[in-house]
Amino acid sequence: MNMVNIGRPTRPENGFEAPAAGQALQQPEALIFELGGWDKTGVDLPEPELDVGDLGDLVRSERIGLPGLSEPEAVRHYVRLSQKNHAIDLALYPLGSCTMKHNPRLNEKLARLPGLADIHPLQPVSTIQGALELMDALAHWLKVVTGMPAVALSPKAGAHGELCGLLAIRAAHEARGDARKTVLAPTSAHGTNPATAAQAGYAVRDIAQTADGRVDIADLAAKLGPDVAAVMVTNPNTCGLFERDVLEIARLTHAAGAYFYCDGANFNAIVGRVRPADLGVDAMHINLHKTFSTPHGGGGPGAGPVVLSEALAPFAPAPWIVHGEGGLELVEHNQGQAARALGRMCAFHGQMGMFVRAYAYMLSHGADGLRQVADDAVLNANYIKARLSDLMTPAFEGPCMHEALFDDSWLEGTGLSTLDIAKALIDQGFHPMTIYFPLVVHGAMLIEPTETESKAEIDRFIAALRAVATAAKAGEGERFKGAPYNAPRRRLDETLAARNPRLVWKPPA
Amino acid sequence: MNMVNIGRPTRPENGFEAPAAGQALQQPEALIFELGGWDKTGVDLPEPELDVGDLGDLVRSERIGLPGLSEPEAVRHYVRLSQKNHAIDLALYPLGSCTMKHNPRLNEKLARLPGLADIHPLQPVSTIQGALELMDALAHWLKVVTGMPAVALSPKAGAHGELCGLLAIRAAHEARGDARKTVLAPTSAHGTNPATAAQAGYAVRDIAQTADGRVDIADLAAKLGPDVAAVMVTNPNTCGLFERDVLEIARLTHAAGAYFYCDGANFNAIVGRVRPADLGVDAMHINLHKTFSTPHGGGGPGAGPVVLSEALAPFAPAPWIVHGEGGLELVEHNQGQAARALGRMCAFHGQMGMFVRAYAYMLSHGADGLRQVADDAVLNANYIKARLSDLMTPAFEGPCMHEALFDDSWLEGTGLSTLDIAKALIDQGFHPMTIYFPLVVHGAMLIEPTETESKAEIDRFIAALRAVATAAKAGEGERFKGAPYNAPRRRLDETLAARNPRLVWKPPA
Amino acid sequence: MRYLPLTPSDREAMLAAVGVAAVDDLFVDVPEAVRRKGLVDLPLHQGEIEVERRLGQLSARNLAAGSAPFFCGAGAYRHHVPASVDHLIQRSEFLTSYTPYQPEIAQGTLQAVFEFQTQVARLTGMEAANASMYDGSTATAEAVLMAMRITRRSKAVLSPGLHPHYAETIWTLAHAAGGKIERLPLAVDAEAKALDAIDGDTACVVVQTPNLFGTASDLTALAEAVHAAGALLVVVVTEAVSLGLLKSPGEMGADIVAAEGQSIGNGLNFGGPYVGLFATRDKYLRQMPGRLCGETVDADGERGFVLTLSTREQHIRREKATSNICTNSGLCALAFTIHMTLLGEAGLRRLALLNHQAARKLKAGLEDVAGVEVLTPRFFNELAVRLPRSAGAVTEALAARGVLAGVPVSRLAPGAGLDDVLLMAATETTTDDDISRLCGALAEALA
Amino acid sequence: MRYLPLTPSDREAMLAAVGVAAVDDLFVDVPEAVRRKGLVDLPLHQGEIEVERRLGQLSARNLAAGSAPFFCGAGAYRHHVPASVDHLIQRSEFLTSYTPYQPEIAQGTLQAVFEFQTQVARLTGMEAANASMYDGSTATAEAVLMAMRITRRSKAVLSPGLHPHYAETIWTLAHAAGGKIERLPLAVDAEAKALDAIDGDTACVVVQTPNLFGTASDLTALAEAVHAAGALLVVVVTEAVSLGLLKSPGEMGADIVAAEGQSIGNGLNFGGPYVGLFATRDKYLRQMPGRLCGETVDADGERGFVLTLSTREQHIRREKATSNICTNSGLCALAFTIHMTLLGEAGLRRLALLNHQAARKLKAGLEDVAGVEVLTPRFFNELAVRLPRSAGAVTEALAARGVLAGVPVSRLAPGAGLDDVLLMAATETTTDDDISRLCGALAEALA
Ligand SMILES: Cc1ncc(COP(=O)(O)O)c(C=O)c1O
Ligand SMILES: Cc1ncc(COP(=O)(O)O)c(C=O)c1O
Repeated sequence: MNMVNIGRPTRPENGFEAPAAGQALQQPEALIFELGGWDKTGVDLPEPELDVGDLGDLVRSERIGLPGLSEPEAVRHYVRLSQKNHAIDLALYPLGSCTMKHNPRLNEKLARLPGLADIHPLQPVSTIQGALELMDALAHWLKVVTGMPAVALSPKAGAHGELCGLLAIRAAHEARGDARKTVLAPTSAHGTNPATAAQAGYAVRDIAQTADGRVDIADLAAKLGPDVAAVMVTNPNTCGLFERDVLEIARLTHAAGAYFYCDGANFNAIVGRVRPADLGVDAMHINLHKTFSTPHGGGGPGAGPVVLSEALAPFAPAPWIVHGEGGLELVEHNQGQAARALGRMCAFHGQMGMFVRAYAYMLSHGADGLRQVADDAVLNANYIKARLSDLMTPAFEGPCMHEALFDDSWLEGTGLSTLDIAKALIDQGFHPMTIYFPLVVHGAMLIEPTETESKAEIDRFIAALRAVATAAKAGEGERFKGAPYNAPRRRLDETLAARNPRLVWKPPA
Repeated sequence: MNMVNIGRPTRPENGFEAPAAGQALQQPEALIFELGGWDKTGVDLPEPELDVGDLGDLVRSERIGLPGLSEPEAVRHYVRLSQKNHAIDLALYPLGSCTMKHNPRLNEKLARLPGLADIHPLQPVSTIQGALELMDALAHWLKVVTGMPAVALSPKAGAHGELCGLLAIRAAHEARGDARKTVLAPTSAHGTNPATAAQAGYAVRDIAQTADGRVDIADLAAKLGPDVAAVMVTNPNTCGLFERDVLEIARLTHAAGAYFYCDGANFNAIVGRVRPADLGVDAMHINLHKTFSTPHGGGGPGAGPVVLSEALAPFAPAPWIVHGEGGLELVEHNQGQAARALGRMCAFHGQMGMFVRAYAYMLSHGADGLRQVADDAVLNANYIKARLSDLMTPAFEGPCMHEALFDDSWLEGTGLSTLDIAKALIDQGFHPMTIYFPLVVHGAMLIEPTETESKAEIDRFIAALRAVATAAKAGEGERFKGAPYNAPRRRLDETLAARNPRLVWKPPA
Repeated sequence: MRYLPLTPSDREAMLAAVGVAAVDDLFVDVPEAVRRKGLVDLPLHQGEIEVERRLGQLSARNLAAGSAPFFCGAGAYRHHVPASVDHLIQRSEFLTSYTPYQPEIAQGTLQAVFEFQTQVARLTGMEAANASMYDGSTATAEAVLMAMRITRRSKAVLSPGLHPHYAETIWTLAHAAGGKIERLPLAVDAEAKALDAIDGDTACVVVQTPNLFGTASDLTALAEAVHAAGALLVVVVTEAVSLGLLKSPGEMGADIVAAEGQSIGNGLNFGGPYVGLFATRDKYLRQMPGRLCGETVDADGERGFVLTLSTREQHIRREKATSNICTNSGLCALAFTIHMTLLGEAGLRRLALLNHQAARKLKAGLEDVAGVEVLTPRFFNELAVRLPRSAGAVTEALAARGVLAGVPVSRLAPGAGLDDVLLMAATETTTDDDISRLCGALAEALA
Repeated sequence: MRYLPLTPSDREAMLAAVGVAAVDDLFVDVPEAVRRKGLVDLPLHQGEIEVERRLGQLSARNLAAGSAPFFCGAGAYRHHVPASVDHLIQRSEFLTSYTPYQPEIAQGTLQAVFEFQTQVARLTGMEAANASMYDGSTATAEAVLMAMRITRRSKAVLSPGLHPHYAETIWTLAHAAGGKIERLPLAVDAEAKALDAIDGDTACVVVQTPNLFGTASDLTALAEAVHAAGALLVVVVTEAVSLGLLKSPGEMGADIVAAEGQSIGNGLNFGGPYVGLFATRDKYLRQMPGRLCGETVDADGERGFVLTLSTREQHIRREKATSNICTNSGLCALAFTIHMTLLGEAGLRRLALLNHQAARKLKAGLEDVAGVEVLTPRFFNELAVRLPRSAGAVTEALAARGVLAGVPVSRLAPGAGLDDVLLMAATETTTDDDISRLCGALAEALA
């Protein structure tokens, strides 16, 4: 056998797979279903004393087919898997629109305090006064930083918050007998915007974009009318730009009897500097898992509280907190207008675990820190933009907000695509930027560093991207097409996966 | 630049170092002193209100030279470093004599309970009754599994326990006016044995070893005499063998007026099956960080309680626990014989953090589990021995205990050494076995799997080692000499390090 | 400020590289009128010591479930989660990674999701499962929307045992899009009533087992009747541990299963974050909401995993997507998967048995308390009991005695005329002593 | 049994491969008479739930420092440790690795140790530091042995402010090997007294600053006198945070510094595990005890780190080793390094100032309590006070009032005639409220 097995693992006698070059610490790892533990368990539980005769034939008779592992095996399995991931804790993670910032471990610790983690959502209210106070305090912070008078905490993520906001808008219109059927949103909008509008029962119409990446006011004005329920605009928008005409957008929207829904996913860029209320916003969700740093966890959970204007506040979903005589109270059933209107977004009261983390994050930053967050996030993005603009083509002129957007025109003639650049960046040790979003920019590369990156790390990232860009222009095409070479897996065949979906493990035939 | 930079990183424009092949997730990482944070801090503390005028010129005037990092940078720095380590949680870690077994996370959690972690060693005894009860309970378990009547908990590691035991022996001899000057120990003994004996003021004499890897009883008998204070024997011994004649060793030792010190580092092999008291042992340390699974932590901390026979019990060091009228009491000052004799091994009461973990481990296993530990540890070692004996040369015949020992005679003619085998094993994704220990076996390779390995992982290890051995015999010499190729570093120059010691970072000249 | 790495001199150098004099110059696109000069009206930044003190005080003002005899359930259950689960999900590589958009450097997350999907499919007796929903209630609402898409019908019938929060969530999500929701009055053991409400426009019947009152039912006959009417059966499970003991929804004929996975791997957390399980038959795959992880190969032919069938999803299909969900419950799903891997089939089965046993002991205890009537005929780990007076008042009285006795139905459905009914759950964490303290306190309170 | 992966069929297959019928056959070398057939007399295995319950009960029977006004010190200090420290040291790769014997796959540990050594050397003002000792007391004892080796003299003079546990530990380690220990009677501020005890056989003077009574001293003159006598000065520091404010031992002329590093990165833990810091001058390198990490290069010329100078150590030199230490305090040292990296010089300095300030506030508060006399002339964060009655009794009385007031000297040195002296420390975690609650309770207890 070949001891220096660059590339593909070799298969020596008895089937042992040697790790590939550079991967002495990267252990290969099978699926739990292949590890053979059909009768094992890693949990010691006492022998039950009673039988289940009382349940008769409600009892399962067949095997479920769930493998078990002893604790050492299970721990090793998931530790090995973990090492096949990139993470913020490993390096800059410049996914535009995702705000991959540092996740303070203090917040993890606090979210596990027994009095916050080990409480039931339906315990008597007298036994959860601290929890309600925390939610009330978080609501206060969110209202003050946005300038808005009300907030619904229960939505479970950004998209869920969007839905909450649009349903409140629908309820408000319905309450005055003014049923409307359309939502306007720019083409650059995040996919959740049109998807949410549809889920809320609206037709979606696109708003055109100007050459400088903003909402085309004339087009907006033209499309506004008595059937338009809401205008959904992301601000700063998904091109990483502040909507210069935001006040005019609000004015036109309101003049047409519609509401202004702002997608607040990019709030990180302006927190402490601009209050959405001052922009005329009626509803805006806040991704606590972006701006307020609750961890992304490989896909979730997040939390998407929605701040609401006076006009929409009466239509907030249950539950909400009121200050009563004997302490804080939880209103769990809608009364008045909202009762007929919105209802509830989900069981219980929202993502408490995220509230704790976000509140700790806010207290840690304070008014001064939050403003500095915006400043540094914006500065970092502009610095990256400035340092790359000679090699790559910025999609728009002028300063950006918290993310720098490039198109792929600089790749013309290289035969390479945005995807190739992304995969080559993996070989340099970085997670790629967001690619092909927003849709309005060809071959978009959206780079969001966030404020928690040091200049040194940003410089390292710039150097890596410059190296990749230089190589691309030098025509080293083959190397891009094969990338990544250095990751736990080579380029994965996504077409095959979709063509012949294998979503669960099946025993080999 | 070369995008597929197998081997050495390249240095493209602006000095960015690309990761080597297979290492897209392995970030290069400089020292904190090179990260430039001379004025940064990652800890927010309030502005002090008072000055330090009262301290006059006791106050430091010069800079200390300690760099600081913001929290995101510090977290990333140490996470990146961590990924350059092998660990039990990544794969089998067969370091003989080290008992690298699974470290349950439950024990980590329990050791952090505020009532166990956040208590001061000198709080009023009324406020630490739970802590004393835990120590008392741990002592009970240790006494029952060893059959010994007393235990000193305070020693901080195995070697410290050895010292405690030998000092108790010295005190016992001195108490009867019988000052003795020599300790006997086999050549195969762990280095701490002779080092401890010397530190306890004894001369050390070697005991010869038989051809089958045990203490040579005849040699022992010949060397025993009125000057011998103690015989130090490891059992199971460092060749991984049970000392068949242990009862005779004890008898001869006692007959000569000496004490039998047993190095209990290998207790894992016999726990629940053999009680050291039944072997005639007078003192034995127990490495809680081996047999009882407290984590090794990259070098420590450990804990080395010493069980003592009736004869030695009166000479135990302070502190100890007694059951008083109003609860448990802590005797912190030696009274009686011990006062003049041993004194105290260290400040405070020993490694409480390790006591909690070891106690939780013992409760989790129970009498039945502890015996199964020994069974499985021994079975795993014998299985490895059986599966490798056709390719490699076992140092001794017959069943082994918890570790399998090979010599390097099977490498004859290959031009390769034990070290080369070890480094090649790194390339296969495993941590090497203990090498060149015990000294009595040429080119020793000591493999201890422990009981917390699955058969599948052991088979994977066997396959890797067989692959290496096969390649060695096939004369693929060059590949060994260069190994490891796949680790975070190639083979490191230890001679250079010792010749020109650089133990602290110095700014580049 | 500990989370902000830039130093004043970094900022200066960077501003110079950008070519502006001050950060303010980067905000020129913000209309002058809305640029805030000063700080917002909130306290300044604080250190860990202060933040920890504040949160510690808030925590201390709640009664933790673990420090009292505890019998609350109703959709959120207190189980023991092995310490290694929480340790593993806190690993940087899991905790601080994003949705696996770049699969080559996200195989850790993806393989775990693939394991999760397989576990969920097997547990529910279905063919396919997605990568998670927010929670059980939103998963159920999405199941209703999916049934409406599949059948092109617009009505959902909610059976009498469905958790009121779930019913309200379904209504909220479905009515705006034109769905009609028929909600049957709450009843302890009347799942079959749903049949009466089925009509030609019925997309699905939503039925929960064990239901709100703890009643476990065999739904096989119901499923057949629902199918005969051209509708789908959506089975809801709020206590995932029950699946270790009871017949699976798939075996009973479910078309879609929506479940709350919190019981496995996740703590109470005052109601969130939890993890919605969503499973269905292969034929409905392309109507599923949420992320799906699929197996594929890489350029070297090695097996690997990717997110797939994303043409269903909002980022590709936009207003035509099957759902607007983007962020899901990834880390909670990971906790579920790790805990389930530790349990294995043998452990899960035993866990379920212990839960059932605890509830039987609870029932036996309660039957000795004068005035208490157990209503639930067949149960897994939860019971409904009728008290001689308001369940809400009794619960508060017991809380004052340090016992968390359960969830009054009035808390969930104030107008349902069930003010004297209390829902009580027991799990493997319930001790005999807990039960006798409960019963003692209850006897006192009712005396 | 959750930690044991082998299944019965695994065991069978393995026994077959080994060629024996039963595990018992592998224990044939154990004399028949001592082979135990049955189980030892201890309870059977327990699950996490039971173990957690038991340890939780034990924990609840202690009064945690964080839940009371707390003023204990005397060699162990309660500081705030940032949450990220504990998170990082629990990473599998740090927690579950061994001493870095194979450096190519232990660069994480080794680089951290190299950072630790540099931090310790700089903090103490010395040229070199080792990879850690068990704790401050054993480090001090090893320093004495080292001084004896270097000077080939056999006597150590222990100054009047040295912590009694340290003095006893020195005696224990040194006397067996023939060392003579001269221990001067405890005194608040009399370090210079040590000079009177120096003779031609004196290897070293051991002096602590701040000393047991909290007194901080400039040792420059003492160092000169000690050196003039041909002896070495061993400086002991039990409160590492003080090094952020006070002149370093190196600057004052220390030859060896032995310190307790617990204050940085490590909790109280009832006395252990802690971390001994050990630093000295380059010229004494080869007499140092313990592991040393050194810089080198790999086969490709890349910088890397290895354990070095191991010819000093037990595994190479055996009975001629400089010490018998093997396992040290690796993980505690890592915690120290991470905390120190987070603090940086700016943070450490501020932390030290806040500690000093807290002690000044404590002093001011105590001076208002009738009958209390502050004895310490110059202090960092700890004070000795004389009470009008037994300090032990007062401490117990205050504990009953929920205040942990400090450490009575009688607890450490019962026969020293200082039964009325109490040692009291304040740190950055001490609030003004803590101090007023202490002073209130003290006034009451003394009234
Ligand atoms: C601009 C924008 N809007 C909305 C969302 C949806 O938020 P969530 O994923 O929390 O549902 C995202 C998230 O990626 C986003 O970037
Ligand atoms: C046989 C033997 N004895 C003694 C020791 C010393 O124990 P410690 O490292 O805990 O001081 C060891 C540790 O490696 C050992 O293997």
